[in-house]
Amino acid sequence: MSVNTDVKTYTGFRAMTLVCMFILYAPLIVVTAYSFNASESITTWGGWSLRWYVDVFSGPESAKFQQAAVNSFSIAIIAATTATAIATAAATAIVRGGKYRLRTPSLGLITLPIMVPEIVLAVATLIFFNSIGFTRGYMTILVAHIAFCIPFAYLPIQARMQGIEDTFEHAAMDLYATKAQAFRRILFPLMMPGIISGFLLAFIVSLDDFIITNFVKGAGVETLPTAIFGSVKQGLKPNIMAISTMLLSLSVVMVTISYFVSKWDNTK
Amino acid sequence: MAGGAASGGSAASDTYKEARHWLLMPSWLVLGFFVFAPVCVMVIYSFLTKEFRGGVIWEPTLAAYDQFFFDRGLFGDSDPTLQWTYIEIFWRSIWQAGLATIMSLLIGFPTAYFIATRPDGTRALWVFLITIPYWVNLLIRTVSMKFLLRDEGPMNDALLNIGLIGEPLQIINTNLAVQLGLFYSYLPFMVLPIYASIERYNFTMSEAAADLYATKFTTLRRIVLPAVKPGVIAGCILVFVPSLGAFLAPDLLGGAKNFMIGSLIEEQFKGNAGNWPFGAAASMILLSMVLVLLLIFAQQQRRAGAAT
Amino acid sequence: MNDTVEIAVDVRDAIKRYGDFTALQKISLGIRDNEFFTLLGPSGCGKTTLLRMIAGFEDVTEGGIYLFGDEIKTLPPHKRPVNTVFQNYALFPHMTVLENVGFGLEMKGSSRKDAAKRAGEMLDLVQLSQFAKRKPAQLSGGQQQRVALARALAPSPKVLLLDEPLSALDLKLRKAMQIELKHIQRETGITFIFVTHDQEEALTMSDRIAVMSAGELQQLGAPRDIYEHPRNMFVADFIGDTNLLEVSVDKITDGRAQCHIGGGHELICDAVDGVSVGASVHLSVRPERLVLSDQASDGNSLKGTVTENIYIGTDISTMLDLEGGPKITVRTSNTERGNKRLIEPGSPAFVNMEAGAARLLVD
Amino acid sequence: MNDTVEIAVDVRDAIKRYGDFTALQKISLGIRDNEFFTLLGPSGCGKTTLLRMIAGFEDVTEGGIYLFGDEIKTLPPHKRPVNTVFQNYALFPHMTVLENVGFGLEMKGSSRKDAAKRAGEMLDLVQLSQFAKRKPAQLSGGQQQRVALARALAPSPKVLLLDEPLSALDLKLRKAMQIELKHIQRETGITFIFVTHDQEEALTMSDRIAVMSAGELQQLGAPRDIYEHPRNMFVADFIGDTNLLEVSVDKITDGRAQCHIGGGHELICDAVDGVSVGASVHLSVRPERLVLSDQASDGNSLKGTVTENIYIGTDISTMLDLEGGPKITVRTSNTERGNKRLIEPGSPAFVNMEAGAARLLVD
Amino acid sequence: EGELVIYHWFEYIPAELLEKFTAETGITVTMDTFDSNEAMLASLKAGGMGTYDVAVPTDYMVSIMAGEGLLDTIADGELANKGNIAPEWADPSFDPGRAHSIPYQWGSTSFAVNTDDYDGDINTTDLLFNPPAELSGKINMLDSQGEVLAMASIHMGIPQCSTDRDELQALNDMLQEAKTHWASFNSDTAREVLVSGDVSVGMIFDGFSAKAREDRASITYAFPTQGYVVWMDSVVLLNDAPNRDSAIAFMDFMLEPENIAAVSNYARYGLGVTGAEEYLDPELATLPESNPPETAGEGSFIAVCDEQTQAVYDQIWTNLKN
Ligand SMILES: Nc1ncnc2c1ncn2[C@@H]1O[C@H](COP(=O)(O)OP(=O)(O)OP(=O)(O)O)[C@@H](O)[C@H]1O
Ligand SMILES: Nc1ncnc2c1ncn2[C@@H]1O[C@H](COP(=O)(O)OP(=O)(O)OP(=O)(O)O)[C@@H](O)[C@H]1O
Ligand SMILES: NCCCCN
Ligand SMILES: [Mg+2]
Ligand SMILES: [Mg+2]
Repeated sequence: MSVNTDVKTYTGFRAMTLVCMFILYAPLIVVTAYSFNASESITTWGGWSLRWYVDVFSGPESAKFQQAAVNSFSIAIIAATTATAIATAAATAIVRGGKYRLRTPSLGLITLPIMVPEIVLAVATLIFFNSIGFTRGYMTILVAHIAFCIPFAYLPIQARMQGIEDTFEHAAMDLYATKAQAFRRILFPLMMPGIISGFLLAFIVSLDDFIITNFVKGAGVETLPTAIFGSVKQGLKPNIMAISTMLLSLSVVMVTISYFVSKWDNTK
Repeated sequence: MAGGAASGGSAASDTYKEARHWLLMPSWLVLGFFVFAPVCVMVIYSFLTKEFRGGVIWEPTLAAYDQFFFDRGLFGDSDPTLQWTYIEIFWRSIWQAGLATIMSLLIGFPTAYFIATRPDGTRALWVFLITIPYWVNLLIRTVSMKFLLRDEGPMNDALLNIGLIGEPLQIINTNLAVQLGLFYSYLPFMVLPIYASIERYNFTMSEAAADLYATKFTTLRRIVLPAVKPGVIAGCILVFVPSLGAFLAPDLLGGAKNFMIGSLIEEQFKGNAGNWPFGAAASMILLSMVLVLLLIFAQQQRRAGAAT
Repeated sequence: MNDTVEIAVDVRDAIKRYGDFTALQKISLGIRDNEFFTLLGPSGCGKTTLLRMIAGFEDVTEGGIYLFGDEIKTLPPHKRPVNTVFQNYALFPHMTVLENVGFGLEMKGSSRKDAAKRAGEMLDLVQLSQFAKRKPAQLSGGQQQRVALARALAPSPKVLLLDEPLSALDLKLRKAMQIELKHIQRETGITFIFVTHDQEEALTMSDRIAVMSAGELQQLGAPRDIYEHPRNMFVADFIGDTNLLEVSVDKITDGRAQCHIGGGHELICDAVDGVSVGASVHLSVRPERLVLSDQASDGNSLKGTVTENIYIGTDISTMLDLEGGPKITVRTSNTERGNKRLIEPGSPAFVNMEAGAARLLVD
Repeated sequence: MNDTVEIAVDVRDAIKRYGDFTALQKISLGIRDNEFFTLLGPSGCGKTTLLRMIAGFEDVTEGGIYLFGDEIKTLPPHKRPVNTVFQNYALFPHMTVLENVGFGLEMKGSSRKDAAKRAGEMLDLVQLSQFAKRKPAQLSGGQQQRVALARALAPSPKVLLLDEPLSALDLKLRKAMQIELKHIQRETGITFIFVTHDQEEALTMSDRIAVMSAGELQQLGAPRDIYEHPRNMFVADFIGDTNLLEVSVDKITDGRAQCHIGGGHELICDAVDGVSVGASVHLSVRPERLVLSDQASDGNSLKGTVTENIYIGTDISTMLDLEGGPKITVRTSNTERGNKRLIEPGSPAFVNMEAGAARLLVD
Repeated sequence: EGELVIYHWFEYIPAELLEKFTAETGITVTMDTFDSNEAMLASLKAGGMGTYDVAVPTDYMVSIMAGEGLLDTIADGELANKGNIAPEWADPSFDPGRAHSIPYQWGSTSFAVNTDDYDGDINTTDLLFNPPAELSGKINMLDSQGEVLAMASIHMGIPQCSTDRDELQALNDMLQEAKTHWASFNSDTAREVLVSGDVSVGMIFDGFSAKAREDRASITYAFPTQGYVVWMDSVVLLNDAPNRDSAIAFMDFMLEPENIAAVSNYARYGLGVTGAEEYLDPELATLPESNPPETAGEGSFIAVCDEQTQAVYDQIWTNLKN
C-alpha cells in the first residue's frame, strides 16, 4: 500500500528505527573491523589478522582480561537481577500501595543514585565503606552496583506498571488468588516488558561502570571497564577490540538462541 | 481488547497497601545504607574545611558554598562579586543534557513505538538489538564513535564520496559532538522505558482519535503521548540526569575545552585541585537542582491529574 | 435446599462515598441463600458499586456487609467465596481463553490438568470451545463476555456476582444463556446477584428484584409484585412501559376511587392507602392493559386521536393524544385479531381500561 | 432529503480474514444515504469487523468499500467523514468527559471554546452535563457508553457507526435514547449504521436491517419484511421468538399447503416457492400468533398439555407438549382478558392458529 | 611466602615480571591500578591506606605524599640493592636521599608534531601557545592541570610556583589567548589524535610519541628550546603497609638491573639504575624521543606549590576550562 492508513503505524518510524540502529551499530563495525587489524593502532589499517584474538587467550594480559570478564559478567548478572527484584518490589509498593507519607521520600531515595554525580558517590561510598570497616573486594563492588542499578531498573518498571489497570488483579483475587498469586500470575507477566527493560538497563549500566567500581574495588579485583580504561592510556589496542567483538558475538548468539527457543516454544 | 476503556487503573490503586512497607524494605536498606548514608557524608563534607590536596578538616565552614557563589578574583582577595563561572558551567551542562535528551526523545520515541508495534514474537528481539551495543564498553564505543566522526573519518569520506558535501563536516570537538555522544551513551535509557509503556497502550484509543478526524500526528501528540507519559518521563529522567554529570562523551568527543558539571566535580576529587568540600558542595547544589526540577514536575503532574 | 431461609449476603446501612459524591446512601439488603437476586436501576445508580463492595474491591465508607453471618469488611477478596463477572470483563490479556477460565480453579488448588478439563467444560457451556487457544483480544465483544461468565462460574462459588453478564449477547444467545444460568443456579444452589438493565430478563429470571435509584433502594420484592404493585412513581415508571397520568381524586367509595385527569376524563380505579379525596396523585397504567377501540366501553373509556403506530415485532405501540391534552400509549399484540383493532394515525379512537388495570401512586 | 436514492456506503464482495480464520465471507451491502441501517446477528458473526472496515481500522482482505461512490480502501480513518461509537467505548482516559466529547470538533478545526460549547450541548442530550469535569474512570458503565455516543455525534459526521451503543443502558434510558437517536438521525439526515443484538430495538428503529450469520449476509430488508417473511430458518429463528416445527407437505391447492407435523397434527398454511408435495420442511410460527384455548377452533388447532407458564411482564409464555412429541410456546398478553385464557400446568389445552400466521421455510 | 599489594599505574609493568618476582620470592602479588596520581591520592585519602604496601607515584606526587605523611621511611641498610640506584637519581628533589622511594621509570612530557602538516621549526613552545596560523585549531593539549600549567610557565619563562601577581595574571591571559587555537584537551586519546591526523600538534609523553611514530612516521617529538617537563615515577613504601617485608623485597627486586630493564623494554621509558644497559633493548638507546638534541632547553619536574599559590593555579585552570 502506498498510503499508510493503519492508525497503529507511522510511516517514518521504521526509518527512524533504522537510523537509530545504524547509529548504535556503526561504531561497532569499527570495533569489529579493527579487531582484525594487524596493526597496533585503531586508526591505521595494517591488514587482516587474527593475532588479537590469539592475544586475548594467550597474550600477557589474557589472564587478567579473562578474570575481568568473569567478574564483570557475574557482577552485572547478580547486580541487575537483585536490583530488578528490589525495584519491582518498590514499584509495586509505590504504584499499588495507595497514598501514604513515605511514598514521595521513597521515590526520592530510589532515584538518588542517578542524581548524585558518580564521582561523588564513588568517593562517598569509599569513605563510608571504610568508616564501617568494609574490606574492599568483589563484594563491595557488587553491593555498590546493586545500589546504583536500582533506579535504572525501577523507572521502566514503574512506567509500565502505571499503565496496567488494577481491574486485572481484582479479577484474579476474585478468583481466589492471594495477593501474592495475583502478583505472580497476573501483574508480573503483564509487567514483563518493563521488568525486562529494567533488567537490561541495569545490566548494561553495571557492565559499563568505571568510576565507582574503580574506587570501591578491592586490590587486584578488576572488571572489564577498569581493565580496559587502563589500556586506553597507552592507546586503544586492538586486543580490546577483539574482546569487545567476542562479547558482541556472545550476546548475539545468546539473543539468537533465546529467540529461536521462544519461537519454538510458541509454535508448540 | 479486553476491558473497558478506562476502568479504575488509576495511580491511587492500593492493591498492595498492606505489603507496601515490606516491599519497600529492601530498597530502603540497600539504598539507605549504600547511597543515602554516603550522600549524608558528602553533605557533611560540603560544610567542612578543605584539606589541601584532598580530604577534609573537621571544622565547619561555608567556604565551599562561598567559593561557588562569590568571585573573589584570581588571587582571592578582590571584593566578592557574583560568581558566574560555575553558573555558566551548570547552565552549559543543563543545555547540553537537555539537547541530548531531546535528541534521544526524537529518535528514541519512534524507535520504541516501532518496536512496541512489532508482532508478539519479535518484540523481545528488537529490545535486545537495542541493548547489544552496550555490551561493549562505553569508552570503546565513544572512541570508535570519535573515529567515525573524525574530519578524515569514514563518515566524512562516505559523504564526500557520494557528493553530499564538498568539505568534511567538522563535528568532532563541537557541541553537536557532545550531544551526539550523550545521545549515544544513553539512547536505550530512553527507548526501553517508553517501549515498556507503549507496549501496554490500548490502540483502540488511536482508532477513536483517527475516527474523530485527528491526524496521525495529532493522535500521537494528544492521545498516545499522554497515555504513555510515564514511560516518556522515565526515559527523559534516565537520559537527562546522567547526562548532566557525564564527562566521558564531553571529554572525548567535545574536546573537553569547557568544563561540564561532571568534569568540574571530578576534578575536585581526582584532579590537582583536591578540594573535596567544594566538590561535595557543587554536587549538593546539582542534586538539589535536579530534585527541585523533579519536584516542580511532579507537582505539575499532580495538578494536571487532579482536575475534577 | 435449606429449610430455613439463610441470608447469604447481608448489606446493612452501607454507605459509599467517592470524595464528596455519595454513590450509595444507606442501603440495607438481605440476599437469601440459593436465591436469584437481581439489582435493577438506571445507569449510574450504584449497582456496580454495590457488587464491588460485596466482592471486596471497594471499601465500605460506612455500614457493614455480612456473608453468611460473618462481617467481611476486612476479608480480602480472595478469601470471599464470591466470584464476579465484571462489567468490562477484565479478562487476563496474556492468558488464553482456556487459561483464563481455569485460573480460579488453579487458585483453589486444582492441578493444571483438572483445571483445564473443567475449563473446557465451561467453554462448552458458553459455546466457545473452538476459541480455547485464542487470546481475549482476538475475540468479539460477546465472546469476551461469555469467557468472563465461564471464568466466574468455573470455581463454583457460593455467591456469584454478575454485572450485566448478558448485555453484549444477541437475543437468541441471551435467551439460551438465561435458561442456562437459571439452570446452573437451580442445580448448584449458588446465590446469584445479578445486575441487568433488561426488565424482561429481570422479571423472567429473578426470585427477587431490588430496584435502585440514585444510590437508594426503591423497592424490593418478587418480580410480579414489583411489576404490578410498584411502590412509587419511580418504580412504576422504571419497570416496563407505563402511562403515568396526573389525576385528582374526586370521591372514594368502597375501596374504589373516582378521579379525573386533565381534559376532564373521568376514571374509576382501586383506591390505595394514603390517597384521600382532593389529592392530586399519579395513576399508572401499563400500555398492554389498555384496549384500543373505535367505540367507548362501559367502564373507563378515554377519547383521543391516534398519532402514530409503531411496529415492534410481537406488538404494535399506538400513541394517542387524549382530548384536552394528556398523551397515552396503548400496546396491541401483533396478531390478526390485534391488527384488526388498529386505527390509522389521525383518526379518533377510544382507549378502554378495566378498573383493576390502573394503579394510584402516592409519590 | 434527496430525491434519488444515493448509496452512502457500498460494500462490494468484501472478505476479511484473520490469519486463516475468515471473519467475513464476500459480503455485499449497499447502505443508502439518510438511512437508519441495522446490522443484526449472533455474537461473533462479524458485525464489529464490518464496521471497523468501513471506519478504516481493519483492511479489507478482498473486495472494496465505497463511500458516496468513492473507493476508500486507501483513505486513512481521519479523512473518512465517518464517526464511530466503539463497542468498548475507547474513551480517552486522560481527558475529562467534556474534552472527550469536544475532541472531534477540535480536530475538525473548531476553537477550543466552540468545541466545549457544543460538547456541553451533546452532554445535555445524553443527560450527563453534571459529569462534564469527571474522568471516564469515574463513570459507571452506562455513563461511559453515553459519553462515547455524545463524542461520536458531536462532529455531525455523514455516516455514524454505532456498535451496540445502547447495550449498557437500562430499558428506560435505552428507550429514551432510541427515540433521541431516531430523532437526530431524521433531523440531521446522517446515515446511521447501527449494530444491536436487541431485536426489538432493531425492528423499532431501522429503515432496513441486515441479518448476518458466521460472516455471511442472511437477509436484507425492511423490519416488517424480515420479521414476517424470514428468508430462511436462521433468520426466522434469530429474529424474535418462534416455534420451528418439522412438517411434511401432503398437498398443495390454490396456494395453500396442507401438511402434518410429528404426532399427526394436521395444518394448513400458505405455500411458498420451492416447497413441493412430499418435501420435509420447517414451519415457523410466532408464539404471539398462537392462541391458547380450552377448545379447538375451526381452523388449525393442535392439542397438547401445558407444562409451564412463565411470567414476563407484558406477556405470559406458556410451554406446551403437543400430543405425539413436538413442543410449542404460546405467548399471551398479560391483560385481564389474556389472563382469563391461561391454563394451569398439567392441564390439556388447544393451540389455535390462523392460516396466515405460519410460514413454511425451505432451508 | 607472604603477600604484596601494589598500587600501580595502568599497564605499566609486564605481567611476566611479577610472575618472576613470585617465583623468586614466593610472595603472591596483587596489583591494583590507577589512572592518575591525583586519583590515587584521593583513593588513599578516602581510606585506601592500610590496603597497599607500595605505590608508584610520579615525582611531585612523591613529595606530596611524603608531606601528607602517607609514606613510610626506608631505614638505612634495609634495601640490599640501594646501591644500584644511578647517582643522578639517588638524591632527587622530590625525595631527598631516597628516604621513601626507589626510581622506577622516567621520561619527558612535551609535544609531538606531524611534520607532514608543518615543516617549520618544531622545537619551540610557541607551537602550543602561540602557534602559526596554519596550526591554529590543530592542537591537542593533555587534559591535565599539572602538565599544561608547567609547560605554560616554561613557555613564559616564569617559575612554576610563581607568586608574582603580574606573572600570574600574564600566565592567565596568555592561556586564555592560546586556548582559542586549541582543538581539544585530551589525555586518553593523546596518541590517537596524532596518528589519525585529527591534530597536527599534540602534547604527549615521550614513550607514547615513540609508539605514535611507529604508526605514522611523520610524528616527531619536540624538545623545545624553552624547556620541557621531565618526570620520574618511583616505587614508594606506604605507611601502614600490611606486608612491609614483602614491599622491601619488591623494591630490592625492582632495583635489579635485569628486572627494571624489563619494565623499560616494555614501557619504553628510561630507568634509574646502573648496570642495566646490557639488558636493554638497543633500540631504546637511539630513540629520538629519549635523546634530546643540543638545542633542547632544560627539563624540569613539575613543582609542588604551597596551598595559597596552588589556589591561584587552580583558579587559572578553572578559568581556562570555562
Ligand atoms: N484479531 C482477531 N484475530 C482473530 N480472530 C478475530 C480477531 N478479531 C475478531 N476475530 C473473530 O472474528 C469474528 C467476528 O468478530 P466481530 O468482533 O466482528 O464479531 P461481532 O459480530 O461484533 O460479535 P459481538 O456481537 O460478540 O461483538 C469472531 O469470531 C472473532 O472471534
Ligand atoms: N471512582 C469514582 N469516582 C467518582 N465517582 C464514581 C467513581 N466510580 C463510580 N462513580 C459514580 O458512582 C455512581 C455509581 O456508579 P456505578 O458504577 O455503581 O453505577 P451502575 O449502577 O453500575 O451504572 P451502570 O448501569 O451504568 O453500569 C455513578 O454516578 C458514577 O459516576
Ligand atoms: N604512565 C605514564 C606516566 C605518566 C606520568 N604523569
Ligand atoms: Mg455498572
Ligand atoms: Mg462486536
